[in-house]
Amino acid sequence: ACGGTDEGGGTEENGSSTAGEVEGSVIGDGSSTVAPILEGIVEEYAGAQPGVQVTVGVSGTGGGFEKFMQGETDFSNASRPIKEEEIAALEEAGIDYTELLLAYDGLSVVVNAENDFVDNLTVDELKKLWVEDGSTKMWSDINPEWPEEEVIFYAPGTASGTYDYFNEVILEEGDIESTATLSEDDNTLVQGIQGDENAIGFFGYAYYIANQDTLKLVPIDGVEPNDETIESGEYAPLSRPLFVYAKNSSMSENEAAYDFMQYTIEHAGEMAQAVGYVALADEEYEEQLAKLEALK
Amino acid sequence: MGQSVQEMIAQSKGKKSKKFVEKMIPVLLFLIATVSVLTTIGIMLTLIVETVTFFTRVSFIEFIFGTTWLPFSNLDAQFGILPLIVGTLKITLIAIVVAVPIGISAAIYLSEYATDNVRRVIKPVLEVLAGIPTIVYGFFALTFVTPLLQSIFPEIKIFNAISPGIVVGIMIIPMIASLSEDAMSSVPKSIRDGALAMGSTKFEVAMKITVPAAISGIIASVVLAISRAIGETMIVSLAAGSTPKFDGDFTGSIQTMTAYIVQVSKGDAGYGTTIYYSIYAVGFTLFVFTLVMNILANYVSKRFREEY
Amino acid sequence: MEQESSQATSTSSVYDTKQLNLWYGDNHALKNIDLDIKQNEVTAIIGPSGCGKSTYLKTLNRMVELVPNVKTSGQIMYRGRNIFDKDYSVEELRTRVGMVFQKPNPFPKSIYDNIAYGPRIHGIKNKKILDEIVEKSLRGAAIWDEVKDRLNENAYSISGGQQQRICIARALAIEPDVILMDEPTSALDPISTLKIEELVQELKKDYSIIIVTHNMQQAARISDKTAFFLNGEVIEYDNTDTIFSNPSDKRTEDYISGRFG
Amino acid sequence: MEQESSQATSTSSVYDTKQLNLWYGDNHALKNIDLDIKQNEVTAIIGPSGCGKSTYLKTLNRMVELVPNVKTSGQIMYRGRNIFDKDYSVEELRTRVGMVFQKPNPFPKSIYDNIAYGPRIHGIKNKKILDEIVEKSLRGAAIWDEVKDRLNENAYSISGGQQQRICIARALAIEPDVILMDEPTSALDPISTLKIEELVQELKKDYSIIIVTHNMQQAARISDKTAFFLNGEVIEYDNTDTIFSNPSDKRTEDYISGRFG
Amino acid sequence: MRYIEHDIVVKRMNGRNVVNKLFKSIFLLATLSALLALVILLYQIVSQGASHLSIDFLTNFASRFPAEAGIKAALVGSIWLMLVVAPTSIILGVGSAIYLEEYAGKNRITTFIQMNISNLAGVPSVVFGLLGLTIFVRALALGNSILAAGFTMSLLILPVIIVASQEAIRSVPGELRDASYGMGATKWQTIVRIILPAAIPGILTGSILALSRAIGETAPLIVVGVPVIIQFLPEGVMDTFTALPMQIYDWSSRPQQEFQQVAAAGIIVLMSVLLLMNSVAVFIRNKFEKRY
Ligand SMILES: Nc1ncnc2c1ncn2[C@@H]1O[C@H](COP(=O)(O)OP(=O)(O)OP(=O)(O)O)[C@@H](O)[C@H]1O
Ligand SMILES: Nc1ncnc2c1ncn2[C@@H]1O[C@H](COP(=O)(O)OP(=O)(O)OP(=O)(O)O)[C@@H](O)[C@H]1O
Ligand SMILES: [Mg+2]
Ligand SMILES: [Mg+2]
Ligand SMILES: O=P([O-])([O-])[O-]
Repeated sequence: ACGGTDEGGGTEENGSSTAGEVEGSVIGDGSSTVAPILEGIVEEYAGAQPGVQVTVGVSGTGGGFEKFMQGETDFSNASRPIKEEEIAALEEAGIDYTELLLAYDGLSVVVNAENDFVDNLTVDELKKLWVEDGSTKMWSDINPEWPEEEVIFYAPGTASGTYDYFNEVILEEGDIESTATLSEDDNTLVQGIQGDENAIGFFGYAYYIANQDTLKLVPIDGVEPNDETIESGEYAPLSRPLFVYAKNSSMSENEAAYDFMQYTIEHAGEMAQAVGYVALADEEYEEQLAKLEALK
Repeated sequence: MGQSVQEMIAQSKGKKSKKFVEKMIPVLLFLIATVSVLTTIGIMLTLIVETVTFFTRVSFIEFIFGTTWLPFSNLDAQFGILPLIVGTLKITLIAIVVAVPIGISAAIYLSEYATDNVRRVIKPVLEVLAGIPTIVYGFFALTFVTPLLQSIFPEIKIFNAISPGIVVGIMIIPMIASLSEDAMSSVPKSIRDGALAMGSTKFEVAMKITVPAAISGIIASVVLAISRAIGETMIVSLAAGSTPKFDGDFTGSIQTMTAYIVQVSKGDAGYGTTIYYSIYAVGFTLFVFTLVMNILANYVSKRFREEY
Repeated sequence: MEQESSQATSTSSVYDTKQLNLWYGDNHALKNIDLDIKQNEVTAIIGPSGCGKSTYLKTLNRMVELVPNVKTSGQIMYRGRNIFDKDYSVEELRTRVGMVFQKPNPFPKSIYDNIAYGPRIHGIKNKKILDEIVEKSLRGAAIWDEVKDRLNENAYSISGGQQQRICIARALAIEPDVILMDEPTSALDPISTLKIEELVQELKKDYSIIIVTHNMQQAARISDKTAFFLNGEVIEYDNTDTIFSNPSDKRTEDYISGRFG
Repeated sequence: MEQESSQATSTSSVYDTKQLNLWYGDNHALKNIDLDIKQNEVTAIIGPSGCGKSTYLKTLNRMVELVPNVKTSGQIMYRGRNIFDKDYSVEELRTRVGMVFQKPNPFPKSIYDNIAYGPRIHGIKNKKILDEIVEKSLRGAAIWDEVKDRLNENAYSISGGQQQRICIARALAIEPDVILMDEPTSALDPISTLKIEELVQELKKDYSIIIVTHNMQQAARISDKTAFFLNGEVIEYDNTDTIFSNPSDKRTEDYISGRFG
Repeated sequence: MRYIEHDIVVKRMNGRNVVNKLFKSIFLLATLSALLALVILLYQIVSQGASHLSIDFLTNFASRFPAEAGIKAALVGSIWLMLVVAPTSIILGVGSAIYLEEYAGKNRITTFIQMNISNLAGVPSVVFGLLGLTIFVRALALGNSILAAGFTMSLLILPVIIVASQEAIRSVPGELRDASYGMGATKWQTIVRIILPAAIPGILTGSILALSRAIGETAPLIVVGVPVIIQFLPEGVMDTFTALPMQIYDWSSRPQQEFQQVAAAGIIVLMSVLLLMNSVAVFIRNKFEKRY
């Protein structure tokens, strides 16, 4: 099942298999956005190293960090960079960690397929649309040529990393539009937008890819999210990095954890593409591997 | 048999260990019985400790009387629980409107009209409804009931209070039907016969004799069903949305207390943040709600118990 | 009504049972019963346990049909009409025929509501008329003085013997023609039993009474006619005096003298 | 054991009740009972419902103590020892005193296991001995032939009369000294009743039997002595013949002649 | 003077019988509507998930390819979970019930325990999740193990089992107890040899229904933090695991439409397990219904 980047990572794979059969267990938790990548990796890894038992929970980015601080996990997936408070708490708990970049996701802004007027939005327009200001928002408020219809908003739940990222880069100091329908389950957002002509919403690139026939993608500042624009960072500011945070002590003490982490970096690009995210450049993965190797 | 049985009994050993067992067993069983009490204490402690921390950051008054629940706000996080309570009550109200008439009607049908064989088939089948995992109901609400409602009433949003309310109602029908049926069938047959022998129709027996005599059981079953609806989690998490609102709108997204706890549990709340503590405060509120409902159920079944 | 009562006076018979058979599933509980029951008399039905006394009584007001899998054949003519006729409404039959059960079974309501129950379901709503009916029925059941000050109390708050008289009053409230009683005193103490027995004597002026009892002394004391049942058959049916002093069947004699049962 | 039986032969009395009083809460159910019960006799206890017959019987093996809030005073000497003594073990008393109840109450187990229950709980495990006990007890209860081929069937698969004899056999299995019977035939048909009555006559050779019955004919037929209870008191206690032909108390006479009850 | 006119009674009889028939139909309709909901629900699930159901689905681990995704880890995990929950909850539940029915006097402590149990039965499962997270996962450091989740679920269904067992014990006829005591049996002998065997059908039915609740509960597992991405089977109670409802929940939130069918297939498996358990309960109930 491993295709694509196999050649690129071929030597590395040999490198990891010098360790031969490894045994042990590895526990991770965290972002639901990152989870599909990890699922694929865990699936393949189970074939490569049957002696290692890997469990990955999906408690969300914050939930994952919470367990990470408690020392319950060897690594933590995140769909946003770690926060100040979390860094502080980890320090207090005496847990050293290393941030590893896995892939990129492009938050995709979409509208109903019937919508024939929105062909582009600027970051400012996005902000105007989404930040709560007490008014009832009409499409015509953004562009007088657009119909005078109320905009219907759909957004990921406030507790998700996805929301958090959008919050950080678009809303900044503001609050999200209060009439927005929020859901932890991105599929329901998809359904909502499909069913409502005046809807707008955003979610992970993967959800757009899976439903591209029934949704209309909105370019931001003229840039559409796709593999190139996301990877290159041209699709800004909604390209976001996906991380895994590895616990240093686990990497040095737990052979299985190190081996799995190495395998993860080696295969992250391939899996990311398979599930609808964007791989990093090969050099970037080399960089991550180097960071990891330093921990051994 | 050379010996008489009484002699054998007299010789048989183990009298002493018998006595010891008889003494120890009740102690052991008592300890086991305290597990349920310990559970309650555990729940209270768990909730109270974290809730107290919560109240060092958020004022009690704001929590109880605040009409805005905005925990994730960047500007001004607000923790007024009323919107979550209102959301919970909306779901409960709809569930009751669906479940009480159907549940009690089914109970009357089963206890007064159905033959033994019909009852023996229908009751367990109804109980299957009660055993279906709530997550299954959640998808049913979201992927079947909501679209169905939308095709009739287009103003209904994808997340709303009506669809999950109806489905929670469906889920608690068997609870009401089964418990009410138990209460009605425990009205002695002799009393029913007495009424029939005066020329009553079955309907008159049901309405004038059985239902009044079983009313305490019926009300108790409704109260229990209400507390089940209040505590229902997955259906509302999936189908009711996650917008805490303090208004009377049933057609749009809402959030209940339970859904909030799940949202945070699988979400982004860092340990030690106010949001983290807030789920315990909400959990505690929920606990108080169910406590009140139970005391109510207890009171009702005592107060309205008919003697016979 | 006229036609019926005229017929009743001419034959003075209320119930004429002809070749009645009854099966509970495969259990042949009543066999070829022939029994002609007269008006304004007390008819006692005696016999050992399981002989079909209660079954026969419950057939007279078709309560037996509430048991699943019951089959009957034969006729029971009530006032000249076969109660098994397709168009004979059971509810109507039961308003003519009151029933008192073995265990007192008042409704879990106030004493007043117990008595008013029958009139109410039959459409009487006028409070004054109901009051009158309640008083009249309670007087008829010789319990008015004992309960007149507590008509609003729950019927279960009084003693078993009183409860049984409430049940009789309840039956009287719909002014029946016949009253069926199934061991009405077997759950009561001796003094309450005496009271009920006196009451039965009193009631027979206005009503025809059929009473099942396992207490032979009771049958002897209060009834005019006695039917002796055994294994679902009527062994002997005659004037009570004759049955008890000079039975014509050996089995009757054995039963009465306590040789079995 | 020796001391007891020697005493027993000297007085030939098994139970000597002295000034026994018993209260259920505030309800004074037994009042100053004095009753001396003899060995190898059948003693019948009769009286109207609620007079305390069952209560007295259950006091003899202290089963009455299972009811909450029971208080007793006075003495019951069993084989010369007061059963209310602090160090008298109830379990021991009850292995000496068997009991048969009003409704047949076999355990929901096989016939064999029903009979073997008593020996087993008292520590007899040897399969061969158990087999012997089971056969002997079933023979003793005159039911061996009817059930010997179905010992492994559930005890509820046989008729009520047979069930009652199983219960008697179950009591016999621990070879008691006394057997208490509380209306053992009241739930049975006439033929089963006769069988049990015969059995009682048979058993009295080896056991002392105390039997409560509401059927006066039965008391007359099978007992040697009869005690008449009324409202918790012993009104009269004498030879059965005397009680039934020539009672000394008016109330006994009234009861026996069926004037109440 | 007569108050009741029999002619009028006869006239009104028709109307009363019509009302009776009408309401009988209404009550029947209500009953059927509840059953209809069940039928629609089952149809929905089966029509979505049946196509994905196969032996492979039962023997494969979860996969990122919908076609290869299987439910093995979750199914085995749920069975493990039940292996912890069943003995724990039944021992605690039946023990408590015996204490309350047979030993406890009628005093304040008993009333308190009883009140507490009925109250506990109404506490939402999420709250039990919070308890499990705080006590078992964290304080007792059991982590995301089968044991931690199993104990949480055991406490969740404990009240149901206690109440069902109490009822079963209470419905053992007093005569059986009397017969046993009458033979000189001690209390514990009577309980073990007579009362429990006679109460077993009731206890089992109650327990099975309670266990089927435990197997379908999702919320406490989410709160406790049961993981979903697992490619191995647990080998002991201290291992981590995943369970059927968690796996279903995870699949249903995937972007690819095909995973919705996988989720529906998972639901079919879960429902089959449930129906199996319920039928066993019904079978036991009907088989032993009238034994004495
Ligand atoms: N509901 C029923 N279903 C099946 N059989 C029944 C039913 N009721 C009574 N029987 C059977 O019909 C026969 C007659 O019963 P019935 O109750 O009429 O006797 P009875 O003379 O009233 O006895 P008792 O004096 O004990 O009240 C018995 O064999 C009994 O087992
Ligand atoms: N468990 C109990 N708790 C309280 N009172 C009781 C209990 N059992 C009996 N009594 C009361 O004690 C008195 C004697 O009852 P007992 O059962 O001994 O009468 P009995 O002579 O056996 O009557 P029956 O012939 O009806 O069996 C009655 O007043 C009864 O109400
Ligand atoms: Mg009868
Ligand atoms: Mg008695
Ligand atoms: O699960 P998240 O990636 O939205 O934190």
